Amino acid sequence: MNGLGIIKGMIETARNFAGSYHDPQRLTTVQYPEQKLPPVENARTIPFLVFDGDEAMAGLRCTACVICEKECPPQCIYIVKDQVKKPDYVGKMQMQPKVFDIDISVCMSCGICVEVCPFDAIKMDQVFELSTGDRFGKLLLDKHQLAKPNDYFVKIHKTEAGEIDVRREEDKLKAEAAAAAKAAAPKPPATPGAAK
Amino acid sequence: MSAGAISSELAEPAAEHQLLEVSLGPQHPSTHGVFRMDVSLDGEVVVKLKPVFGYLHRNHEKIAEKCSYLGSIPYTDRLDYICSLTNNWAYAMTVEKLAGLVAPERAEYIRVMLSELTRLINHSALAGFLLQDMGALGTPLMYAFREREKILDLFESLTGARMMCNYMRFGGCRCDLPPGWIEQTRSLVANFPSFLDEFEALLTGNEILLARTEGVGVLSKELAVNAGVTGPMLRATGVNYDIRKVDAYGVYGRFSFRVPLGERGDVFDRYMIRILEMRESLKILEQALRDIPAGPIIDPKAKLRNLRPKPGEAYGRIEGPKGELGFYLISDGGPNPYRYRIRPPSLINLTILEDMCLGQTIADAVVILGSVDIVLGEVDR
Amino acid sequence: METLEQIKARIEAAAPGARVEIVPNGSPANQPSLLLDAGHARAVAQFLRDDPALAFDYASNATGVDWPGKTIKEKIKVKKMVEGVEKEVEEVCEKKTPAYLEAVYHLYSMARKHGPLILRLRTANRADQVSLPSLTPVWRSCEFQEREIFDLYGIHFEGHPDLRRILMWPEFKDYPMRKDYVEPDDYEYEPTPHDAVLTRAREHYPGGTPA
Amino acid sequence: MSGLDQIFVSLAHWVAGWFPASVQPLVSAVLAIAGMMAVFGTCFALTTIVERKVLARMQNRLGPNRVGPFGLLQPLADGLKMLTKEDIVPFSADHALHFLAPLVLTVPVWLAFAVLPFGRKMSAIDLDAGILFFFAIGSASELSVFMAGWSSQNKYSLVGAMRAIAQMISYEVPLVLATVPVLMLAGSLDLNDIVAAQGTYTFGGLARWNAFTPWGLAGLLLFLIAATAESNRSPFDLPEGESEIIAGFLTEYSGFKYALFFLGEYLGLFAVTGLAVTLFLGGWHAPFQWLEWVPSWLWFAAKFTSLIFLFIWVRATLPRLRLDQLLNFAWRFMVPLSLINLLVAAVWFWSSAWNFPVAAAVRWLLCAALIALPYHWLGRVLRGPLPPPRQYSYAE
Repeated sequence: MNGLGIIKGMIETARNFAGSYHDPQRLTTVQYPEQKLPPVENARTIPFLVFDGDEAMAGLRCTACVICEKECPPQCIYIVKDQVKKPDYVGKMQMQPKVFDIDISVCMSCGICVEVCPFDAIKMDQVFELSTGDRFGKLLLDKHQLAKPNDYFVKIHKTEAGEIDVRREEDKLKAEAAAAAKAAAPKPPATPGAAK
Repeated sequence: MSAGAISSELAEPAAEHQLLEVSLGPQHPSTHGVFRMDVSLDGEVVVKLKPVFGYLHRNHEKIAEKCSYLGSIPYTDRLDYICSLTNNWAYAMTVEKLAGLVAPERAEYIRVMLSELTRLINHSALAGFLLQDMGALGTPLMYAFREREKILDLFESLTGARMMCNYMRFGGCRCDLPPGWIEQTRSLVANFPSFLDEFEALLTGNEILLARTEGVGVLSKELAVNAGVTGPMLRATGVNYDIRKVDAYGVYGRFSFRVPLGERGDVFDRYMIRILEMRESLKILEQALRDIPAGPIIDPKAKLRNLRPKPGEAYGRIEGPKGELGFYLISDGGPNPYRYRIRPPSLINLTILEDMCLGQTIADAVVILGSVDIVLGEVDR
Repeated sequence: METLEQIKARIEAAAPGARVEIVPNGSPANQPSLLLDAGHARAVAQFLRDDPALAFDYASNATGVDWPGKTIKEKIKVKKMVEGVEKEVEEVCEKKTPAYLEAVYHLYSMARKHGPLILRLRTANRADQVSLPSLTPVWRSCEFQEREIFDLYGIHFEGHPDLRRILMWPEFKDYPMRKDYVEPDDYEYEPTPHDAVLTRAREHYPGGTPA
Repeated sequence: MSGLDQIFVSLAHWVAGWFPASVQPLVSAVLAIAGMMAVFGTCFALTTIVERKVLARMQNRLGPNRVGPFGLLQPLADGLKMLTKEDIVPFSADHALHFLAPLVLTVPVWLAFAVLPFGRKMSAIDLDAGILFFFAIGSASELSVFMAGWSSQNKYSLVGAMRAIAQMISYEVPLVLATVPVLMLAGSLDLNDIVAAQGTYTFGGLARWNAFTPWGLAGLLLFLIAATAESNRSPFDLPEGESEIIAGFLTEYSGFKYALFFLGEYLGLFAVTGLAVTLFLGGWHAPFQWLEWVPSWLWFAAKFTSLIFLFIWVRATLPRLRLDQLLNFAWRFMVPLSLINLLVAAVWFWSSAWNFPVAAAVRWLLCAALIALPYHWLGRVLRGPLPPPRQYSYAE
């Protein structure tokens, strides 16, 4: 019990005490409301719906295919299909959701809905100040509150959004080229037995 | 002044009614979660100690039977919520065994790196909590958490979340390493040893720590093996059993690292083994960072959504920071697993808690529980 | 580690009268298991642990599995007299697979460092004869796991030092992990009920959910 | 020099002058009391915030800085919180004892400040048996701790109270034994005489404090260790070992009674630190002769704060001892060492004639050896046979 170990420990805390005044390595506290850490690109909190163009409900990419509602582990997505169809970015007629609710008090921000969505319609947001005054109701976000423009999506997830936009442009060009080719080519003569 | 001498001095046989029945927990500052120990004390010495579980039981296995294979992965983050990536890996590996999928090279290297980073987090946080139980008011814990923050930032930039990573899939990983991630990891691995030296300077020579941990909670080799104790607790007793070496799963066979073994199996050995294991993990990380290949990170054949493995069963296990974490899946051909079982290392390591605590004082019982390293999310499932 | 057949032979040699079967495993993980009869289970386990060549000193995992009987519709050819003419007729008959509860043990050897040997013990049926010999006296690691199997499946382990519920509270009656377990309708008010929860919400609050 | 030095004394006389002669002693007493309570009240408030900030800095964080500039209004906020918090008294508790325990702790601790000399001619009462008075008052805290522990009818409180009694009594002995050499060499129990005995300066201008003699240094260390144990601070905070027995005897206290317990604990710490400064660090004397012009009470404050920083520093670093180790440490290490310290002080006094340089060095070394060897030997005996050094084998 000769006390040398204790003295060595005390020197260690003294070094930290002095270090925390000048060594940036030692003092890593970020004083939250005033200073904020820069958002990390891959970060994910709760999902949001992406819409193209400027008018939210018209530009919604979601085609109410309810894959995300089935795959969501805690079952917090609730979709009602709307029979009225509208053309999507390649002109194909797609359905749209009449009701699209996400219960963010149940959502565990796992991001599986983003992975399984075939239309890139739902992406993970980075907003984490989600507390509301009212415990009931305010935590069920409907499609109006969930919808956010595509350039917001480009702002927060640059690389991922970039790839998706490039792919969508190509599809659009291919679709227009196909449509143009179909319209330009004379209607083929009614080949006999066409209705095979 | 070993612990043995204490028990003989203090523990005169007390009449039954003189025992002080105390229930440590579930609301207690040092039970690492909602865990209760019904302790009966004779003065300060523990005479009987019965652990009680179930306060955090949400029947994760029943939920998994109703969920698809993909849907269970985010739930595995919530098992041992300090090391979410090793839980993911154990589950993904078992599903790969069940469905016959193989992860590409790059994904295996990323898995090894992430699980070794998780081991660093777990062991440093544990050393901090152990000292917190001994009464050092948060200083070691804050140093450990300062290092842990850097690793959590790496996880956030890769997987999107600090603790609930939900990153591994059966057949590989969800997304590739962002640019600059490997350089960040390399710099972290470079100056992590300075934290370990500082930690050892603060603690390992400290007389009070030696007095509080030497000869406390001794565990014999035979009892450890028979009671199924695994992980650092087992290696502290001297048994050479590390699943990374035994099964050499993933690409662990390609890395050269050593397995530290203790001698006496008391609390100090367990603390010291974890510190030495951190140094070994750093070696593995250096080698993995040096020769990680390029290439795809997920097996294209792996179907995410409705994976329906052929009827059969599979048991996969990995060397988690707390011990052998195993998953036992039975599939009946449907989209949901027929039976989904987790082998919780924390729960099984608690089997011999009473044997270690008898005859010690209540202050030791708290320190022994701290050295067992349990997380109630995994114990109660 | 020897192949399963060799182990089976050695077990039958060591524990006379023990009926051992090899249960194949369909998944590519090729982990077939040994089905033991309940009577000789403890003796076989003792042999597996103490035999120097096998040395299975570490029971890593003990799991409960519930197999309720399934009714399988099978088409079998049967000869039947149809209007006096001998004819092959396909007939659909229902066959019920046997219903039982099962305890699966994964054994490893820390001394020899060899792989999983899987033992399966099956109860007579799922209703009254649900008792199995406990392997805790052989491997202490099964203590908590067998208590959990008793708690969630209802398999009664004889010879277990301290068989009581481990996860559920002592007064809980049913066995939650069985396939035919019905969750109690402990519906509490949910702030944002929708979909399946909405229907249950309407049963409990016909007048509309309280604000 | 004496203007600034005696500023408080002259201020007190000036105010006392307003009153008729018959009532003047009462007024000056009230002034002294008011001054001490004001100074040590704010010192308590400051220490709570300084302790949290210094602890935080040692743990690489910032510490409270939200309430007021640099967090200086934090004690005000804590005080208000404690006042507004509901004061829960368990139903089965012994209400009278439960209510009295904090009072029994804080009231005697204020009395202990009466005898401490804060500056030249600045001690409230000039008792010729000052130390005796101090230790008599100091032992009242054990009673209050046990009252709190027993009256809360809570298992953790009972265990905490039993620990507190064992610890405080067994550390009272080395505390008193460590002061005996000082009394012997100063030749009087009066604190002012003890400070005066340390007033002279050696040839190099260095003050003759007791701490610069080997027995004084050992006495100071023993005194500080015993003082940490007396005031239930870090390596010996077993009575309220949070991680084992929740908050020990404080478990069932909330609201202002809890704050009173904290006040009592900190005042106990201040009193014992003041005594350590007076006995070993030369009270209000300056360390060097050419620094005599600095007012005496400022020297007392400087030494006082440095010792408080030492206590906080120890609290940040060391884990807690176990109860049996604590008692063995007291009885098998501290008490024999303080007795040997008496012997060393006697040898120092006997050899006081060797004052030319070489002999003084020999004298110093002789006494230092006389205290160091038993220190090492007792340490070896306390730890018992050294266990073989642990080596960790590595398996490939």
